[in-house]
Amino acid sequence: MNAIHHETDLLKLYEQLLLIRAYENAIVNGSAAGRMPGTCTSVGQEAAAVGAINALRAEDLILTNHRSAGHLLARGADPGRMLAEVMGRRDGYCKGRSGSLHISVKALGVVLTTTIVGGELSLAPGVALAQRMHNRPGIVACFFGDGAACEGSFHESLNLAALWNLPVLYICENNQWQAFVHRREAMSREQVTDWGAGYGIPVSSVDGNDVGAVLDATRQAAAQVRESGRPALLEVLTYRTRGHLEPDDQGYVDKAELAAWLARDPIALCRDRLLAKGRITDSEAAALAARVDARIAAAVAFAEASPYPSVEELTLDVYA
Amino acid sequence: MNAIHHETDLLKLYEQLLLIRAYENAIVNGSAAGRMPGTCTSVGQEAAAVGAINALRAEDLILTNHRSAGHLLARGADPGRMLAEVMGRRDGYCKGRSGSLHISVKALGVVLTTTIVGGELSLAPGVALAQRMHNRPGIVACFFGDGAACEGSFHESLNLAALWNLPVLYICENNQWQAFVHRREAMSREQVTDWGAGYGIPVSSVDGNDVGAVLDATRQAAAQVRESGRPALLEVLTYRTRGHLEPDDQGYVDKAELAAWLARDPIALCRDRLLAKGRITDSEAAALAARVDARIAAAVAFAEASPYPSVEELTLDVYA
Amino acid sequence: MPTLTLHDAVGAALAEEMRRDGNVIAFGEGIATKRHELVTEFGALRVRNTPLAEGIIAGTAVGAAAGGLRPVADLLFAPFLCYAMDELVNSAGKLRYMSGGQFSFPLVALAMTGAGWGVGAQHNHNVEAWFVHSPGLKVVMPSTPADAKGLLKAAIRDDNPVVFLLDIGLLYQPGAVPDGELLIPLGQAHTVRHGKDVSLISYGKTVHHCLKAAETLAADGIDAEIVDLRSLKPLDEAAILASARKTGRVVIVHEANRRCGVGAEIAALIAEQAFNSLKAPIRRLGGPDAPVPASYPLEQATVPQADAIATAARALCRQLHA
Amino acid sequence: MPTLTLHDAVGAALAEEMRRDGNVIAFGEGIATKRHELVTEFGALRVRNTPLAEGIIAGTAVGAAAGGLRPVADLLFAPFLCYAMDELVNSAGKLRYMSGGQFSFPLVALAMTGAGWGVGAQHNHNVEAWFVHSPGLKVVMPSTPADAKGLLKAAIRDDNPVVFLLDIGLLYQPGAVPDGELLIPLGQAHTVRHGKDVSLISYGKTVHHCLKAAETLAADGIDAEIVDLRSLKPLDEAAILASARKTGRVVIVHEANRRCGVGAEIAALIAEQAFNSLKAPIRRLGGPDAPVPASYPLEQATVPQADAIATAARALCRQLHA
Ligand SMILES: Cc1ncc(C[n+]2csc(CCOP(=O)(O)OP(=O)(O)O)c2C)c(N)n1
Ligand SMILES: Cc1ncc(C[n+]2csc(CCOP(=O)(O)OP(=O)(O)O)c2C)c(N)n1
Ligand SMILES: [Mg+2]
Ligand SMILES: [Mg+2]
Repeated sequence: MNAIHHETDLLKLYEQLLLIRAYENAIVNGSAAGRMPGTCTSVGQEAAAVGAINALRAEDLILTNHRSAGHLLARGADPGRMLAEVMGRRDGYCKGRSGSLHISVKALGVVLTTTIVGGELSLAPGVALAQRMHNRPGIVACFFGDGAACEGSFHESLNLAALWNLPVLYICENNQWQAFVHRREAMSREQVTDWGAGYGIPVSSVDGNDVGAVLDATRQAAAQVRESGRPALLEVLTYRTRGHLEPDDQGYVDKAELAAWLARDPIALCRDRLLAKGRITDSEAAALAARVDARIAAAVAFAEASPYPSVEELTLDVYA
Repeated sequence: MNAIHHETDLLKLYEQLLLIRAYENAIVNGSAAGRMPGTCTSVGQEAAAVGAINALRAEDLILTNHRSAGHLLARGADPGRMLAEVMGRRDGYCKGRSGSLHISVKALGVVLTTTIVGGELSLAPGVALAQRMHNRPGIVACFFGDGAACEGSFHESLNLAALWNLPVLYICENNQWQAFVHRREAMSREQVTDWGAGYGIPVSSVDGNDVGAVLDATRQAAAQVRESGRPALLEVLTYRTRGHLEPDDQGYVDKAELAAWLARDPIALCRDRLLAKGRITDSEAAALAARVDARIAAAVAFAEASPYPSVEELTLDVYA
Repeated sequence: MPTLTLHDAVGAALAEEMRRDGNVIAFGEGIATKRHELVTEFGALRVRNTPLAEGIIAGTAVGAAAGGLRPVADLLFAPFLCYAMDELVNSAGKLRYMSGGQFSFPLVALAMTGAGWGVGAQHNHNVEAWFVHSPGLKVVMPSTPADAKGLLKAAIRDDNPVVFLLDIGLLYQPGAVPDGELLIPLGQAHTVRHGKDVSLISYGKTVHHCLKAAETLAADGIDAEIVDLRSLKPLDEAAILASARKTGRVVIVHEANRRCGVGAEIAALIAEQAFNSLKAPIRRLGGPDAPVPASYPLEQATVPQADAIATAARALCRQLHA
Repeated sequence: MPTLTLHDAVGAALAEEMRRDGNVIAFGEGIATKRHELVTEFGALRVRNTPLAEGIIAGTAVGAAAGGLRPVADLLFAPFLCYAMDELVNSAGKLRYMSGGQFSFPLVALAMTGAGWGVGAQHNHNVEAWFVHSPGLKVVMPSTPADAKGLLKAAIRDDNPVVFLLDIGLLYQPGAVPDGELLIPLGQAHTVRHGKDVSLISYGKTVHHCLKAAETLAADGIDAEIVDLRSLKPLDEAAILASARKTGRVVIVHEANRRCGVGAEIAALIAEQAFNSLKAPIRRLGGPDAPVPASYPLEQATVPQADAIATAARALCRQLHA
C-alpha cells in the first residue's frame, strides 16, 4: 500500500470505506426484505471511490453514474437523504424522482449524474468548458465504468477534451463487469488505458483496492489536469464483488475470479494496514464499525419516515 | 512511387484516374450550368480510390459514403447510371432515390453506402459477420473519412470488429477536411492511426496521392485481414482539392496548403511516371484522355435522356 | 395450455425460430448470460454478449441483415434506443428505399419499456411513437405472453426491421400460451372484448386496465369494446375505424406521453375517417408530458388506470344521453 | 424595414444575443467557417468549429448549459439529430426534472429540415414530432426571417433546451425583418390570415403553401383562416382551438410524415376539445410514410402543395353545404 500523505488521515478514509459498505449492506438487506428497491451497489469498490474523491478539492466538480453511492458518501452526502432518494421519498436529494440511479447533489459539486451509461462522458467536456469560460478554478472529475468506455461517447469525449484543452480528469472504474457481461466479452483490449493512450493525454492505472494507492494516483492525475488545463485518464482496477443490481445470485460469475478479488477486499486491506501500523486496535475498530452502523441505522429510519411525494409533484420542475 | 505489381497495369490505373476526374469535372460543369445538382467530388483523391479498390477482389464487399464516385468508377460502375442517379433519374443505380450521396451497387459489391458520416462504420461489422457466418470468402472494405473517425461509431466499430475477429479492412481517407472544418480543428491527434493503434490491430498509413503506393499498401492490409480474419486499419493521406460540395469557393482554405497538395496532383504524378518509364507517349496520353472524355460525354447524354421517376414510385420499396 | 411469462414466451419464440432457421442469431448486452439456454442449444456464435454500445449493436444487426442473416438485437431499455436511432432510423428504415430496393433488413430490435420497476425516466420512456413516425420500420408491442410469442415469431420472419417493445410491467406475469406453432401476423389488431357503447383502444399494459374498466362499466350498463392494437405499425386502421363506427365513442389509452403519441394518430385517423359516426369527442388518456419519476407512487400515477378509463368512458356515454 | 434571408436573420439573432450576454456561445461543425463574422466579433473561444460528432456537440451544450453558459449548438441536418438523441432527450430533457430541479439547461439545438435541396432522406427527414413527444424540450420552427430572428432570440434567453428547426426550403428566401429588438415569445401561434370558413393550421414552408391556397379559395368564395404555429412546444392550444371553434372546419398541413406527426396531435386536440364546433371531418395533409427521395420531382411530391390544400379545404366546405 502506498504512502498516505500526512494531511489525509488513513483512519478517516477507513471510516468512509466502512460507511459505504454499511450503506450498501443496508440496501442489500432492505431490498431483500422488500422494504427498499434494489440498487447497483459498490461493494468491493469502496477504495476506488474513497481514494479518488478524497484526492479532489471542494471546488472540483464530479460527474458520476448509476454506481455512485461511494462517490456521494465520500464527498460528504447525507446517507439519510440518499436512502430517502433510493426509496423515492420526498426528502431524497432529488425529491424522490431520481431513485438510486441518478442522484445529483449540486451543493456538493456532484452534478449531472446519469444512468445512461456513457452519458457522463458526453456531458463532462461541457461542464469543464463552463468552468474554464467562467474562470472557475475547479477541475471536472468524470467517473465512468469499463462498460461506458465501450460507448462511442468515450471516443468523442476524450477527443474533444484533448482538442479543446478542457480540465477533465477521466476516472474509469474498471470493475471487470458490464452488468451481465464480463469485460473480456466486451473489450478488444485488457484495459481502458490501451485506448486512452491514443489521445495524447496522460494515462495511468492503479490498484483500485488499495485506498492509499488510489488516493495518490488520483492526486497525481488531478495535479496534471490542474497544471496543464488538459485532460488525463486514470483507470482504477477493481472488482464488483456483489452482483450488478440487487438481488443478483451471480450464478454467471467465475468463482475463482470472484474469490481472488474477495481475498483482496479493500476494507480488510485497509484495516490490516491500520492494525499493522498500530493506528487502531481491534476494539477501536469494532467501536468505529458500531458508530458507522448506528449512523446508517439512523439514516434508514430517517428515509423510512420520509413521506412519498404527492401526485401533484408529477409535473413540477419539467420546465424551468 | 512504389513498385506496381506486374499483374496490374499502371496504365489501367491511370485510365481510371482520368475517368474519375472527367466524371467529377462533368458534374462540376453541369452543376455550375444548373443542369445537375452539385456533389461532393473526389477531385484530388482519385489515387486513393483507384489504388485501394484495385487491391480488392471481386468477392470483397465495399462500404462507402458521400464521396464515393472514385470507389464506384474504379469498381467498374457505369458512369451513365451514376450520373442518372446524381440527377435523380429513373436509370440511376438507385432509381433516382439516392442522388449522389448514397449510391449503392449491390451487383458490384458496393453495399449500404450511407451519407450519415460514421454510418458506414456502424454497418461494416455486421456485413462482415454475415460473410463469416455464411462462410463467404470476401472481406469487407469500409471507406470512411477523417471526419467519420471523429464519430463515436469509429470506436464502437473497431472495438467490436477486433473483439469478434471480423474481416473488416478499415480504409480511412484522410483528406484533411471535414466539410468546412479542417482536420486540425477536429482531431486531437495528427492521424487516425494514432487512435487506431489502441485496438490491437495492424495499422498503417500511406501517401494517398501515389496510386501505386496505395495499391501496395491496400494489398498488404487486405492480405493481413484475409489471413488473420481480423480487422486492419489503413489510413490514406490525401487532400480534397476542390471544395466540400459543389459549388464551393474554398475561401476558407489555406492557399499555401492547397497549393502544396495541388503540386502533388495524383493524376499528374501518375502520368509523369508513365512518361518517364516510357509506358506512354504524350500523344497516347492525349488520345486516352480524349477517349475517357468521350465516354463521360456519352454518360452525360445517357443520364440527361433518362426520365424522372413517376410520382407513383414515391412509396414503392419502403417495405420489403 | 401451458402457462408462460412474457419473458419466457420471448425465449420460446427465439428458440423456435433459431431452430427453424440457421440465419436467426441473437446478440446484446447480456443476452447470452440471461438466456444461457440459447447458447447451450445454438452455440456461442449464434447467441452472443456484446460490448456496451447500442449504436454498434443496432448497426451490426443492420449490416448482418443486409448480408442475409436474421438478427435479433436486444437493446435492453427503450431510452437506450436513443443511442441506436441512427442505425434504426437512418439505416434500417431508409437504406432499402434509398437504394432503390437493393437491400432488405430482416431484423428485430428488442427493448423493454414502461412503468413497473421504479427506476426513473432514463430507463422508462415510452418512445414507440418515434418509430411509428419513421418510415420503413414496423413497431410491435404485445400485451400477453401468447401475443408476444406469436408476434415475435412473425417479426423474426418478416423481411423488414421491427422494433419490438416489451412492456416491463407485464414481463413476469404468467399467461396461457398455446402449444405448437403460433404465428400472429403483424398489423392485425385483436378485439379482446366486443361491445356496442364505447371503444377502448389500447396496447401494452393498459389493455389490462381497459379490461378492468370494462367490468366496472358493464356493471353500469355500459358495454365497452376493447381493441388491442398489438402492432403499432402497420396499424390496423380497418379494425380501429370499424370499432369507432360501431360505437361512435372512443377512448384511446396508452402509457406514453399524450403529446404526439400513438393515441394522437388514432384520434386523428378517426376524426378524419369515421367523423360522421362519432357521437362524442374522442378522448385520449396517456402519460403526462413529464419524465417518469422513480418514486413508486408517482410512477404509477403516470399510467392511466382502470378508474380513469371508466370515468372517461362514462362521461362520453353521458354526453350521448344529454 | 430591412430585408434578410432566414439564414441571415439567424445570424443577426446570434450576433445580438452574443453581444447582449457573454454567456452565449455557439459551436458546431463549420459554424465558425460559415459565420466567420461571429468569430471576428466575439472571438475564437465563443464561436467554434467542432469535431464531426453530434453526440459530443449536443452533450457539450448540455454540460455547458448546466454550468451557466447559454450554448447554441449547430447540428446541421435534422437526421443527424439521431446521433444526439441521448444528449437531447435523456439528458437535456430529463435531468432537470430527475434531479429535483437542481439544474437547468438553457441551450438551443439548431438543425435544418425539409425539402428543397434534393439530397435524400439522410439529410431530409422532418422529425420535429419526436421532440414534441419528449418531455422537457421546447420545439420551434419559424416560417419567415422575422419570426426566425424573434423566436431564436427568445429561445436563446429561454432557460429550457430548445430544438430550433430551420426549414431549408425557406433558408435563402428574403423577408422583411423589423429593425431593433425583436423578441417573439415561444408558444404563441400567429394567425397570418383571418377567415371564417375553414382553418388551415400549419408551420414552416407549408404556411406559404396555405397562403397560396387561401388566395385560390378566396376566388371561390371560401374565406380561409391560417394559423402558423411557430412553436410546436409549447403548443398554442388556445389559438388552435379558437380557430377550430370559429370555422368548424380544419385542414392541418405539414411536410413531415402524417403518421404520429404534429398534425396528429393537433387533430386529436381538436377532436377532443372542439368536437362540438366541428362541421366536417378534420383533414391532415402531410408527407407520405416513406423516406424522402433525392429525385427533385419526387421530393417536391412529398410536400403538400397549395393545390392539394385548396382541394382539401373545398371538400370540407362542400361537405357543409351538402
Ligand atoms: C446506454 C445504456 N446502456 C445500457 C444500460 C444498462 N446498464 C446499466 S449499468 C450497466 C453496466 C455498466 O457497466 P460499467 O460502465 O462498467 O459500470 P458498472 O456497472 O460496472 O459500474 C448496463 C449495461 C444503461 N443504463 N445505459
Ligand atoms: C452524421 C453526419 N454529420 C454531418 C454530416 C454533414 N457532412 C457531410 S460530409 C461531411 C464531412 C465529412 O468529413 P469526412 O468524414 O472527413 O469525409 P470527407 O467529406 O472529407 O470525404 C459532413 C460534416 C453528415 N452527412 N452526417
Ligand atoms: Mg464495469
Ligand atoms: Mg475528410
